[in-house]
Amino acid sequence: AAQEKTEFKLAWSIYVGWMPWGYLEDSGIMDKWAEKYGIDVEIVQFNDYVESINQYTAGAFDGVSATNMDTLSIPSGGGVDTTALIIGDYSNGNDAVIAKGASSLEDLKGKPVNLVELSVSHYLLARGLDTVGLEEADLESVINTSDADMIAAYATDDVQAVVTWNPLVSEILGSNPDAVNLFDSSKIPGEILDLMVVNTETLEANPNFGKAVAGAWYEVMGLMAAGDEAALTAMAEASGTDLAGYKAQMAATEMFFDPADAVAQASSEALPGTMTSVAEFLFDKGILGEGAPSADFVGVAYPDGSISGSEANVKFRFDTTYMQMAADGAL
Amino acid sequence: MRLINHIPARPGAIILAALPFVLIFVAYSVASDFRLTANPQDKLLPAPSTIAETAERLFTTPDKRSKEILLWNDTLASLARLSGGVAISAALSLVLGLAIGLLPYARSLFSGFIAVLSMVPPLALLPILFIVFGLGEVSKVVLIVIGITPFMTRDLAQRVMEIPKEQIVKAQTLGASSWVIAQRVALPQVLPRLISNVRLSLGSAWLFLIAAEAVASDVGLGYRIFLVRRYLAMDVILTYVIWITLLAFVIDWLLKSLSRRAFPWMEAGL
Amino acid sequence: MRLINHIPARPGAIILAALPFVLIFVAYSVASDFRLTANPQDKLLPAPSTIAETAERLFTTPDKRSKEILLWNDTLASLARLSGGVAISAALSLVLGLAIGLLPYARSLFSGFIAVLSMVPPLALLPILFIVFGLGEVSKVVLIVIGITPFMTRDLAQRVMEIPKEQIVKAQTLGASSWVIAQRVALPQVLPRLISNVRLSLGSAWLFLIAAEAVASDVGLGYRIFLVRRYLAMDVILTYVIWITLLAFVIDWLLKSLSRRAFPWMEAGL
Amino acid sequence: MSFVSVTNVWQRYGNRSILERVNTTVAEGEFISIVGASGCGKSTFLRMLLAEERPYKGAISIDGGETAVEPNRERGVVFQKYSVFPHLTVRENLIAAESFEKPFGRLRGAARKAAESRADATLERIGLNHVSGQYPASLSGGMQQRLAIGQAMTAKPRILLLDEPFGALDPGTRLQMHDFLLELRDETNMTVFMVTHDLDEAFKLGDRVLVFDKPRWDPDDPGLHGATITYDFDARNKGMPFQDILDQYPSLARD
Amino acid sequence: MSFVSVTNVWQRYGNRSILERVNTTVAEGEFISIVGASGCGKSTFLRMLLAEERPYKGAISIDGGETAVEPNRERGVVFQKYSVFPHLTVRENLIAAESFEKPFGRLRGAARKAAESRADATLERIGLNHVSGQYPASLSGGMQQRLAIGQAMTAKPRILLLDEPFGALDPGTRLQMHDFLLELRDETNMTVFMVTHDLDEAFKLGDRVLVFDKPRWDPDDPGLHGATITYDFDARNKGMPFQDILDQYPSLARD
Ligand SMILES: Nc1ncnc2c1ncn2[C@@H]1O[C@H](COP(=O)(O)OP(=O)(O)OP(=O)(O)O)[C@@H](O)[C@H]1O
Ligand SMILES: Nc1ncnc2c1ncn2[C@@H]1O[C@H](COP(=O)(O)OP(=O)(O)OP(=O)(O)O)[C@@H](O)[C@H]1O
Ligand SMILES: [Mg+2]
Ligand SMILES: [Mg+2]
Repeated sequence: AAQEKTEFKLAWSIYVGWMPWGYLEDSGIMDKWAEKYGIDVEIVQFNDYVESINQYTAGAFDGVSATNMDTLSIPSGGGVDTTALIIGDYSNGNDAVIAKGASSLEDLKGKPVNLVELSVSHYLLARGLDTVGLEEADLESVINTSDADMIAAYATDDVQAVVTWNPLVSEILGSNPDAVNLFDSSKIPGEILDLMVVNTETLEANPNFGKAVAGAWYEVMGLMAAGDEAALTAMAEASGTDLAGYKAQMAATEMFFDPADAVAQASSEALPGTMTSVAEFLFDKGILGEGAPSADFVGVAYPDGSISGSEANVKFRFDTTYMQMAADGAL
Repeated sequence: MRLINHIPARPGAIILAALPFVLIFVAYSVASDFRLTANPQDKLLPAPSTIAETAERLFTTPDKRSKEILLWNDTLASLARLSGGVAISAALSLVLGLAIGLLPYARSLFSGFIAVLSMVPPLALLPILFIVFGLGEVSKVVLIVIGITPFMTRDLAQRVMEIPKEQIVKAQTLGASSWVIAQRVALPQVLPRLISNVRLSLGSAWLFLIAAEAVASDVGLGYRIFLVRRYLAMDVILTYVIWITLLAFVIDWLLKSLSRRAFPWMEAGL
Repeated sequence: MRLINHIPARPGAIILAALPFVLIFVAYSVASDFRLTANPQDKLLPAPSTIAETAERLFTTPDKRSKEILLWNDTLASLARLSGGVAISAALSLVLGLAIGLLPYARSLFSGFIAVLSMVPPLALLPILFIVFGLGEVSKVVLIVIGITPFMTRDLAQRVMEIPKEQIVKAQTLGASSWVIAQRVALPQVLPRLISNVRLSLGSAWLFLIAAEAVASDVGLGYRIFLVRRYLAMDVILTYVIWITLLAFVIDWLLKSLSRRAFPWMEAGL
Repeated sequence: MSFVSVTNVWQRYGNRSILERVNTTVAEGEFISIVGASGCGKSTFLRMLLAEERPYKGAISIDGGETAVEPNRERGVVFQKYSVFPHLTVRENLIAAESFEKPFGRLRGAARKAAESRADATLERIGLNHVSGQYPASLSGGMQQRLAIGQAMTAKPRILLLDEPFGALDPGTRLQMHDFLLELRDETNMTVFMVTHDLDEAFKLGDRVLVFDKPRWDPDDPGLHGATITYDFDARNKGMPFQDILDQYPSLARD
Repeated sequence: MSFVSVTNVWQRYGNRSILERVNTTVAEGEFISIVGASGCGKSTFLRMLLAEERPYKGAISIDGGETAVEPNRERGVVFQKYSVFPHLTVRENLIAAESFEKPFGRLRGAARKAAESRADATLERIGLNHVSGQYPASLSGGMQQRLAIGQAMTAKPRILLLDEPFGALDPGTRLQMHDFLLELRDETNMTVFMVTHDLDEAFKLGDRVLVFDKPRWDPDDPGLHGATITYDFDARNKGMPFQDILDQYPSLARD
């Protein structure tokens, strides 16, 4: 069991919806809130998203920014009991299937698709193919392609379709007239959630940690909702773009500026269904590990106390306590 | 007696040589055990027994979907790329090295250029490579070639220039043309060096291969490592790392033996 | 006259040396122009003038947020990591190389281990490194150290063993202890080799540095390239690549001069 | 009858004069020994005879021909070291003397067979037939030089140039090499130039002994003037006793 | 009076016998020349005197001491090559002979000053004072060997071992080195063992000449029997004319 402690470390990586984490650290807002609760929270930037989750899973961090899918597969699948402290947003068009000169998903049949394998892109593709009655096996192949090189890859003749996320999506759509958005995450709202997940034991032993982080986060959310230029510009630059570019990406992101919205999302009736289909996808790909006997081997707990998957192995919890406190102004 | 004059006896020497490996293994086992006690599902440092099981599975169990054993597919794909890249580099560096070493004109033309080229970080140029060579096998091979050829060329040119002037003059007095000198005097004398260059460059070649496979691929040792990193399957990663180390070792040993066999006029060397 | 006997005259030689650079530049300009004509927004091959402008901006305009010039910050951060890693590797490989080369016990203990270690692909072990050494500067430096030390150690040990037996015996007849032999006979003779080893290893060191910075960092040349790669800001990438090449070249040149200055008893070498 | 004629030859490197006003003529079949202080330009002179480098001024002609621009089969050479090819066996080294002038540097079929038997005959002659399959590195210094001379002679050059060919050998081997060389000369009547540091050797082997020295000397600028042939001894029938040279040129005594 | 005594010494590598039953005693101040066919074990014998390796059987004692287990300051040595330290200047090479026995291999302050002036005196003595600041690579072979001998003597060893010290020098320089060595001996009365291939040299310098040879020879297994001392000539006052050795041991003539 985790001990009470006063120093915490969060990891985050560059993505539209997570840029506030960098701003929190740089602007001193995090420190301010941490001080208020008598603790110290350090927020560390990763360039490599997977590495940040791996580091969290290995215990080097107390929390990490991650999607619901990756949380389920890596830390929860790896036995680290993890709680979604904050639901920041869901992808509402931020992830997309893009093809050259194709008009519908059916056209992908027999073609190679480049994407980051086993990522939310892969999940999005699977969900998309589902809608037109295709399976991954109907494609020529799925080629694992690093997100960092996706734009260059798209520019080559070998590549006919890619699945990726912002800012790459807007970059590709913007600079390639023949690029067509065949399917994006706005068609599966609420399925790709961008979270701040933390170690459940740590959180239980240190409620102040949850309070400080939630308080700081929603202060920045307030600034963003109010259109604070300075904050938004800082985030834009940190992600390597400018204000306009960042705002464009924000448009495809359903940010929960208001903690009440986030609470609502966590309590949504659709969430268990989403998590179950994500788990099935992961199991199908063998990501839940060789030890996983079935898709429901990891249990997910929801705010109302219901559980999907194995009740004996709950490793992923949606907890609205701290978001609710923010909504109530109790921080 | 001085330390330098203490020579371990036969059994002691073998135990000593094994010691670091044993220590690493014990350290790993302890660390793994420690983590697994805290969290039985910990993935970072799987127990040695888990790794052994995983390794056995990887080497013998075919993939559900493709009915092929992925590890062997990965190995074949990577070795093909590696050997392709290294072979092209070797050929290129041999031709360029001979030209630069023997012909003053070629020396003026290339030596500065290659010195600069050898300083360029090739990984940063990947996007351009992709556009020019596509995303397929070619760009992976080209990355290896770009990565290791400048170094090999510089070294070979250096070696050609180190061939005693006397031999070149002697060959001329025997009526040899530039071509005959290149091919009958210089070439055979730098071939052993080419092999040791290949041995020296293999480490970098693996690095570039893994980097290229991490960027865009659907088969290969580097691809698999980066893919399973997605779910921190360290048992798979460690199996692959050990396998790559073993492959590298065997290749190195083969090249060393080849060099010894093929060039009886050389001392053991390197 | 034979080709090998044709020697370019002075101005010709300079033109020849410049030729490949000019050709590359022209080829790039044409390709860039071609792509830009087809699509004025093309980012892959920005016009040379665009690169020049970008370079000027990067070198002179401070970042709005931090009021610092990012390029210089990146350079300082990367050079600090690089020199830290290389310095540690050099020191380590020197100590290990001397021990392995001089002491039979150390040789038995380490030489097999280091031979195996030099075959391990360090990039695949990154996750473990980050856990053990954290995400700060340490892990970046350690990656460089792990990446280049085995090679340098092997080579230095080899060189120590190549010191003529006669010298070691002679030193003993002058009453030298093992320590004096290491420090007064072997060390000064392998120092020049250490420098050439550092020169040889710098390429790999850059590679590891860039790889480490790409994973977790918020400043550094590799980090910046990685960051802007997502937007295919090739003007920035190319500026950084040229800058890295230049830095590498200058460092190499400095080391070469140092070696020549510091070891007057050596021939020019490598 | 002048077979080799050296006419007013100068050589300089940068602005250092090495040789100046070198004139001499040599008849076919003469054995010329060349002596002189270290660094005075003996090897430079040989390199010019070899056409490895061209004179700064002046002309060197063999049998009335032009000054050559690069080494060719007219000129055979043996250096102190590195005169044989380490990657070829003893026998292959001899065959190389015939095959290297071919377009691909190789002989095939009957030509190869013929060259091989000629090589074996030569090996017999120079006493290396028992090591014909070995590589030079496994031969003693004396055997290597014998092979080098055999190889040079196989190409049937018009002049043979030797630059301290026995400089690296111990005294016993050296004496044997003298006998070997004298025998070979008797058989072939080759025109030979040999640089040596050993005055004994120079007088024992040479028909003439040329002494190179600086006739002028500028103490402020040692590089201003070059060396030339300051003495040309007749060494046949023992010639002038060589001890006299040392009186005249104390610099020829080794340090 | 036996100063060095070698008692029933055997040496073998693997199962090849190199030396067997070697016995001899040497008085203080004697100069022993050692000759023998190539590969017969002369250097091996010297290495055992040096304690670089230990005899397989038997004992070697200096002044009644135990058989040594490793080289020490009692035994000075000069090899054919690599006997001086290339990274030290000529002067530093001499100072090294005093400083290397110190814990850190360096002398400081007054001790250093004193060693320096002793080194300068030695340099004067061995005629190298004009190159005291140069590195060995820039010296001629003869100067390097002179330095090596000077360095070995600076350590004041009880016996001096020379393994073909002049083997790489040309004949002129060799003669000068003989004079140099004879002078040094007259001054110091050092006990010297010198291996050489040059019989002239052996008889000229040595008080005694030891011949190593295989007394027994198994044609089926040449490695079965080792060599031993088969002759021990008195070479003082010219001794027995050395030509007679060649009649007895034709193998001593060089190939
Ligand atoms: N390629 C060159 N460039 C510049 N200087 C040279 C070159 N070759 C020789 N020299 C110089 O020319 C002079 C004559 O050299 P050379 O080798 O002919 O002398 P040498 O008489 O053969 O001496 P040694 O007896 O030592 O062989 C020397 O001072 C040498 O340093
Ligand atoms: N360390 C060793 N291990 C095995 N064999 C050795 C070793 N040292 C020498 N030998 C062999 O022992 C024999 C005697 O060698 P040694 O060097 O003593 O001969 P040498 O009389 O000095 O010959 P040379 O006149 O050529 O110097 C040789 O056949 C040699 O190959
Ligand atoms: Mg010369
Ligand atoms: Mg010997």
